Amino acid sequence: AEIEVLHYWTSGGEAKSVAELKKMLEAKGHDWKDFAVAGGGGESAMTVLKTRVVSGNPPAAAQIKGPSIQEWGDEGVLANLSAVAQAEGWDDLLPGVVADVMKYDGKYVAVPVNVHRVNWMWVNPEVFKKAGANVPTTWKEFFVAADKIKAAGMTAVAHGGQPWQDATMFESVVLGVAGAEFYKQAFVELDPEALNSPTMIDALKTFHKIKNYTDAGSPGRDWNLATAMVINGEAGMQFMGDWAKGEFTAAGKVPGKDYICTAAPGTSGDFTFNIDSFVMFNLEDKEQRKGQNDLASTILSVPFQEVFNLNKGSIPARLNMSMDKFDDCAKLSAKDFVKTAKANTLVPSMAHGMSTFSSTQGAIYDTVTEFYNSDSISAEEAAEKLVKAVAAAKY
Amino acid sequence: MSINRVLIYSILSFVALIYLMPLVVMLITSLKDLDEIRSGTLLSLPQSLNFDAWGKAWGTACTGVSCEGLKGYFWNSVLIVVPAVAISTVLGALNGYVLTKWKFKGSDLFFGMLLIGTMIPFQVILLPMARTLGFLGLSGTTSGLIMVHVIYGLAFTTLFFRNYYISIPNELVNAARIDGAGFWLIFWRIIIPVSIPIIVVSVIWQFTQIWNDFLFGVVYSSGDSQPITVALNNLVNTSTGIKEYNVDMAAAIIAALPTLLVYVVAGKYFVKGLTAGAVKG
Amino acid sequence: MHALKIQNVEKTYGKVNVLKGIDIEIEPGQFLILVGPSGCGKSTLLNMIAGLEEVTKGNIFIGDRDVTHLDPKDRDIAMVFQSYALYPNMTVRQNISFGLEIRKTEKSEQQVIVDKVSKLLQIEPLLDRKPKQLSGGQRQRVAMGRALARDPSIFLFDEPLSNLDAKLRVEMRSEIKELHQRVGTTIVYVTHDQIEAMTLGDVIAVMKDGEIQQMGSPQEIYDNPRNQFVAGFMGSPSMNFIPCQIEKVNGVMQVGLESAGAQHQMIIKQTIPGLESYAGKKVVLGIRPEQITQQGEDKLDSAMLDCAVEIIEPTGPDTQITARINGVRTICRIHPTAECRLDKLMPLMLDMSKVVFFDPDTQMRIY
Amino acid sequence: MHALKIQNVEKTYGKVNVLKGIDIEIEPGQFLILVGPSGCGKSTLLNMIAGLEEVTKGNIFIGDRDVTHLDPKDRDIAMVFQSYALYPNMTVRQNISFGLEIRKTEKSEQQVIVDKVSKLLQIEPLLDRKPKQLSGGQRQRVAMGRALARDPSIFLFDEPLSNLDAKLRVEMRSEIKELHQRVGTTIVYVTHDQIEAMTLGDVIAVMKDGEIQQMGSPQEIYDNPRNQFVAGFMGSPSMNFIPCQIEKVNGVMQVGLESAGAQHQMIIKQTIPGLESYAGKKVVLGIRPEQITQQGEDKLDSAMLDCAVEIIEPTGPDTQITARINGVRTICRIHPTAECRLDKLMPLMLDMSKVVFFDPDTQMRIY
Amino acid sequence: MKKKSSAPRQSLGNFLPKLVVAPTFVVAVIFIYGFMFLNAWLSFSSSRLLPTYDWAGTIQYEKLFANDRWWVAAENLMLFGGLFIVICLLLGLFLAIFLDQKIRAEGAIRTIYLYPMALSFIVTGTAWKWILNPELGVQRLVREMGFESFTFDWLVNTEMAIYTVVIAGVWQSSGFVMALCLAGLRGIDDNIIKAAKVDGASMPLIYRKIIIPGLRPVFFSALIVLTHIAIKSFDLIVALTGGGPGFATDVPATFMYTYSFTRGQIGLGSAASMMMLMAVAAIIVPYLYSELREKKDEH
Ligand SMILES: Nc1ncnc2c1ncn2[C@@H]1O[C@H](COP(=O)(O)OP(=O)(O)OP(=O)(O)O)[C@@H](O)[C@H]1O
Ligand SMILES: Nc1ncnc2c1ncn2[C@@H]1O[C@H](COP(=O)(O)OP(=O)(O)OP(=O)(O)O)[C@@H](O)[C@H]1O
Ligand SMILES: [Mg+2]
Ligand SMILES: [Mg+2]
Repeated sequence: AEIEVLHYWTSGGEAKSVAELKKMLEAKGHDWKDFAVAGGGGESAMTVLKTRVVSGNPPAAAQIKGPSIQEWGDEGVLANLSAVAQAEGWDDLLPGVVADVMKYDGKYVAVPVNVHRVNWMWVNPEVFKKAGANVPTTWKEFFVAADKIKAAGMTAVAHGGQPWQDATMFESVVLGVAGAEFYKQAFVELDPEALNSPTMIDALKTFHKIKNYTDAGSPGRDWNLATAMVINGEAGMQFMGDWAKGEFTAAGKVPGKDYICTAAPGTSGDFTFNIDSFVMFNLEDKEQRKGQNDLASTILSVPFQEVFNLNKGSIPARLNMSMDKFDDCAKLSAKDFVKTAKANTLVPSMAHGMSTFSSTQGAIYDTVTEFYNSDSISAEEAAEKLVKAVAAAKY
Repeated sequence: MSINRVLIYSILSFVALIYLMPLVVMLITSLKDLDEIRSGTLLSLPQSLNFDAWGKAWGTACTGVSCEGLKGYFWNSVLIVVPAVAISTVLGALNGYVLTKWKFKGSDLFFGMLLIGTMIPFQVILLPMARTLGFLGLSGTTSGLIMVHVIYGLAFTTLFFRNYYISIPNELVNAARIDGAGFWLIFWRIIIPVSIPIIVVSVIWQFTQIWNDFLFGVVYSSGDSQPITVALNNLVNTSTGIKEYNVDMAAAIIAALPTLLVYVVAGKYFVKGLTAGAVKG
Repeated sequence: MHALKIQNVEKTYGKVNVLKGIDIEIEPGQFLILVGPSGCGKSTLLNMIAGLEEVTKGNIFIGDRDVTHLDPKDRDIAMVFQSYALYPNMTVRQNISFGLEIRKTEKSEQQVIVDKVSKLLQIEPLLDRKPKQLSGGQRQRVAMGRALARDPSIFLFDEPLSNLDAKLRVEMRSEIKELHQRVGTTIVYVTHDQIEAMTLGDVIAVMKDGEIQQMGSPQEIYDNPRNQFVAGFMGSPSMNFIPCQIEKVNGVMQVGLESAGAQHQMIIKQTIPGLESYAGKKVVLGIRPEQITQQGEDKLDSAMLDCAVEIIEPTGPDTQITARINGVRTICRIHPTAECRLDKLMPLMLDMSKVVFFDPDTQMRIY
Repeated sequence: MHALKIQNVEKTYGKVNVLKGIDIEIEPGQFLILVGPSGCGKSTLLNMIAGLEEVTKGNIFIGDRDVTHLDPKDRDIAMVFQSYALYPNMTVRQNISFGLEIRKTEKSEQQVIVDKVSKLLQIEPLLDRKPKQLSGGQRQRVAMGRALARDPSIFLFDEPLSNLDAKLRVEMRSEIKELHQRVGTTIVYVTHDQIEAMTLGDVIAVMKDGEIQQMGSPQEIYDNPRNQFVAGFMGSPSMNFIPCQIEKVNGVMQVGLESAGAQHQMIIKQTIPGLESYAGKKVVLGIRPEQITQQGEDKLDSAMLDCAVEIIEPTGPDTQITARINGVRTICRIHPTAECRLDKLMPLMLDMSKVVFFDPDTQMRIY
Repeated sequence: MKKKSSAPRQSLGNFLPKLVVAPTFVVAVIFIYGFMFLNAWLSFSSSRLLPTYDWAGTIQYEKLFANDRWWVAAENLMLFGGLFIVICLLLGLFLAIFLDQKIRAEGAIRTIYLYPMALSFIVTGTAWKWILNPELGVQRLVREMGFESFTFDWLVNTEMAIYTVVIAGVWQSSGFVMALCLAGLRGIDDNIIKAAKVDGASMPLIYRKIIIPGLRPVFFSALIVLTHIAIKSFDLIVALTGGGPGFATDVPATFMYTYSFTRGQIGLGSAASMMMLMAVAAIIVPYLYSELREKKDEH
């Protein structure tokens, strides 16, 4: 049957990985109808998806992640994958946190593709050496190192001033400054007291301080250009998820030697995850339904998980896979993933829509990025705004 | 030449240079390789002409699971633009004809109503239109997309033609009626042959609007029938991996070529057509 | 038998009553002129005959057919417009044959007709040109050709000459006249040029404010205008209107005229019974410029007046001078060789046999 | 002293020689008419006087100043355009005072001038309207007002009346004439209407193809045209040109005319020395319509001819008939009461004392 | 002046013309006004991810008015719209005037001014971002030419970023205004200029007092089109600044798009678009009314 898949992986390694998936699905006797919509981290794709659903003609599968899956579930348009899940024993294959995200009303409606770790810091050791600085493990150390790099005439932090990048950096700061427990209170439970606590104000201040260590060209810059600054030795470090690794690899850099991947200051015991997943929509056609099941099981199959994640820089979503082919960063990530899951310091990424609905996420974005870009808003005011914005986004 | 004329020429040329800058930047970049782009400045010329990026953008760049560049999408766009422009222009001409030569009670009101329609933000109509298309069974089809373009182009084409036809004397129509011609015959034999300038204006306008459209294209088309702007967007937007700016720029220029060509070739008629009627507002 | 009969036709636009009950009847082959000031409804009436405007009330007959509600194409008429309205994208030939083509005349016959018409109008060398490449007069001819080709039962002309310059206008006027004499079709012709009206028409209908003021032969209208409006409208320069006083002295009607400071009592030899009752009252005396001339052979019923010449305008064949009689400017037409000087007194002769009188209140002619 | 002197002025556009050595000189207060067919260079010459076109060769003097290369604003002229060229965004008042404002005339004085001018032209009630809200005649008046306000040393008029309808044209013509008589400024006036030329001008320059054909007073040009072009161009209807043969019989010059199948030899009593050499040759006889009239009092030098009447056009004051003499159509002006019938013979009288002759090859007048 | 003859009347029972415009009429009623109505309804509903047609009162409007970002967006539209329209008109006018001086390469120059119209910001966005970026574009270029202290960092400056949007917008649309003005200039009666010359006016004065006032209808046409572009500008902002830095360059169009489609707050987005529509109506309807009325008076 014809399986239409809406996704926003359109170019470079991602596109090749999706092509891999297509091949595997076609091997099972289905036609892959590609429906790619890139841009804005999936914003365009979501717009398209909505219109397709409204028009009564949803795609078979679409790339949706995090709590949004619950929102779509509320609309009653998702297909139930329990049958495959049971047959293949997904509950055993997937870590509990991941499985929870994939379920609506206790039933599987989505299938995970990968796990990204967001709280990475990418370091150019050459720059640190030149500046005589050490790779920081706490925020205190961070500012010492950053000052040195700045003094040496280089940019300490390569940053792209787009709201999602601001938020990515911000969540790493919060995690590093206040720890996983506070992070969950603030960004998962959206506890107003946490959001407007001295701890949060402290985090906000730290966050805003980083701005002094970025260059003038940062606003609006794409993240990969920021990564390039680290690669070229123009900048010392960057806070970005593990997809940045692809840039280093493409530039022929070797981890541990040309660059270092390390957790953001103060977060080495924590793990902010960002999981890409596919959701299946309710379809009438039996053949298509079978196709959806086949797609789901293909996505979770070992070969695909391996190929895809090797390409994308992330780690497989399923447990107990051999990590032999992966690089050191990925191995570290995989190890931490299991470790933090046990320690209960595995937290969903707020910046990547894993912890809240998109409206709340947007509200937090607005406040964070406004605060970051403005010099006239105090951290206290920002914290208050945060509470207000989150409250307003709820209804 | 007097000082005044030198001044005028210099101002005109200076502004022209500024206007050209984005295009020049794109062109130069598309001819460099990635290293040169990283190391040089915006306007530094490429060391050697390198058309690889163009080839890749046209034939092998990935825009999803298929890596066949823009070429397929180019034709998709043509298939959308040609009928949409044709239909909206013909309907606009007919409306203009009726609104000026066969006025009826309320025709002015109708025109005003239509004009206000040009101001509706397209984001507003995305969802209801999607539902309508689904209801009509046109969801995700090229015909559906063409329909959307026709509907939201009509107000402008009608405006163009109406303002132009107002300047055609009614007596011409009366003469033809006395000669025995009816509504359609007058339209085809008398009105259309004198409408060339405004047809050019309407076609240029609609062509660029529809060819450049992204929002409708991305929302109402699907899979293989997506227009070139969507493909271009897919090509240049990587969430992970290297951004090949030279390929991006080449792709952008390729996507823009038809509209550029239309302006270069028909620009003269554009101004003429505007002079002939569209200005009278 | 009538060729065209307009029966109590009215037209209203919204609330404005543009035509107020028009009645006209003309015979086959007649040349009817509709004349009147701008906005009096001439074009509206013509358009209604053509079927281009709906009739609000009344009926229109062409021949025996009631065409009141027919489409223009079913009325068997042809029309020539003020702006010619040539089809700009067609050649002259196509312009002429368009109406035939639509009526599905055979190609060969079209050819014959176009040849005939273009020969008649001497536009054969122009057949393959576009209207843009023609001069005003040529366009006018093509517009007529287009009408002629159709051989309709009535021709309608809406100010066909008003876009031409003076010289060409005179020429084309003769051509139309001649054409009518040759082809003999019924014609309804709108103009607001009185010379055209006079020279072309068999019958003239003078209109004002949507009403017909007078209908009759050109000479009748010129010589015997029914009211002051008609009298003033027809003729160029216009009839002079001189307010004056009527007296009955010894059973003889007299009119008082003042000129160059001198008072004159002129005897009215014409018998105008209606004038009796105006004795001692004010009336308006109407006299045409050509009826006031230089001194010459004494006519039976003429009166002499010394006038001060205020303006002299030689036009070539004649000279127009302006004098003041009873305080109003009066234009007189004298022979170009007659001696006259600005601001000098000049003896002028009024042809009292042609003089007409109007009631100053109703502006109606006094018979 | 001259008011305007044009000395051997030429104008070429690219390679086309539009004006070929024009020489004109007029005195202060004179009314010069430039007349000629379309495209003969009238507007070009006027624009050169105004400084709106550059002079290719020659000089132009206004008063004593050589203005050949001056800007329009420094020439002390005012101009009225065919299209009136009123400033559409300004009120009538602003239109009139614009030129004053630019010349930094004081506000109070501007006010005075505008009042004076608008009173003169009777446009006081219109002062606050925009040009769009005016009728043709009113626009024309405003255009004149704009020129008058400036009180220049020369007025230039480029076909100011050609956009008006016949009736209005006659009225405005008198007004301009009168205005000139009142204000007395020098005027150069372009037209291609011969009646305007005749009635308005003190001096007429008839132009053709960029050359002046004849210059003189209206009557001079009308009565003594120097060549066939001038003769044909001035006068409406045009002079009749009849090709004929000159014979010298017994020392008396005779001209042969054929009418209604009969051959006549008319004796030429005028003394035209040049004509002698044409004996036995073809010439063109020129006679104006008003010089062929119905039978009447016998004049000294008149000849009788029986003619077949082909067209009859009553114009009101006169009737024009067309007859055929020597095979060409000849227009005659007869009295409206004279008896004439279509296709009947009618005796007509030619005023041989006014007849002129032209050489058929050079088209020059034979004196 | 001659009156135009009236439009031809249809004879009884001739419905053809109405039939011909009927499809457009139906389309306008359904796809413009129908959808506007639906949108109005949504703005009073509690719609989030997908539309739900319930009744929630004015809560969406209350939320909208309490939203800082909305006011930034509205203010930006005023600022951007105002500047964009004024600059486009002025620049377009001046370019047209200069081009109208019998310029030799007029065709080529005109095409250069006009070509940005042909390109969407999807195509030129990246190039623009580079040009305006202080590290890559103009600033660096000028600095490399030796002006070390030259600063042009509007793109990254919260206060100034909206002006870069104006620059790019003007770049795209001023050519169109130029074309309109040029057409208007060509349509002005030569004799009026001559008359003014004879009246003693200098060329600059003639432009100021006669020609430019005479272009009024052109300005109105341009104003309609520019307003339309300003209000709908979406690509421009997304491509250039993405609404940033922060949301400093957000405008109502991007605002409503973000809330309706990215953030799953369709109700709020609809309320925003209603506000936009009302603003448009406030500008356009009086204009249309006066335009159509004036036409009638003229005939
Ligand atoms: N469509 C219309 N709506 C309202 N009034 C109209 C319309 N058409 C004409 N009129 C009015 O009807 C009257 C007669 O107009 P019409 O065109 O018949 O005049 P006319 O005698 O032909 O004048 P002209 O000599 O200027 O052509 C005028 O007052 C005109 O304003
Ligand atoms: N700018 C120009 N370039 C070339 N030829 C021109 C130009 N302006 C006028 N001419 C030519 O010069 C000749 C004289 O033109 P002009 O306008 O002076 O004629 P005119 O006597 O005023 O005619 P009309 O009575 O039609 O106004 C015409 O043949 C015209 O084609
Ligand atoms: Mg009329
Ligand atoms: Mg001229």
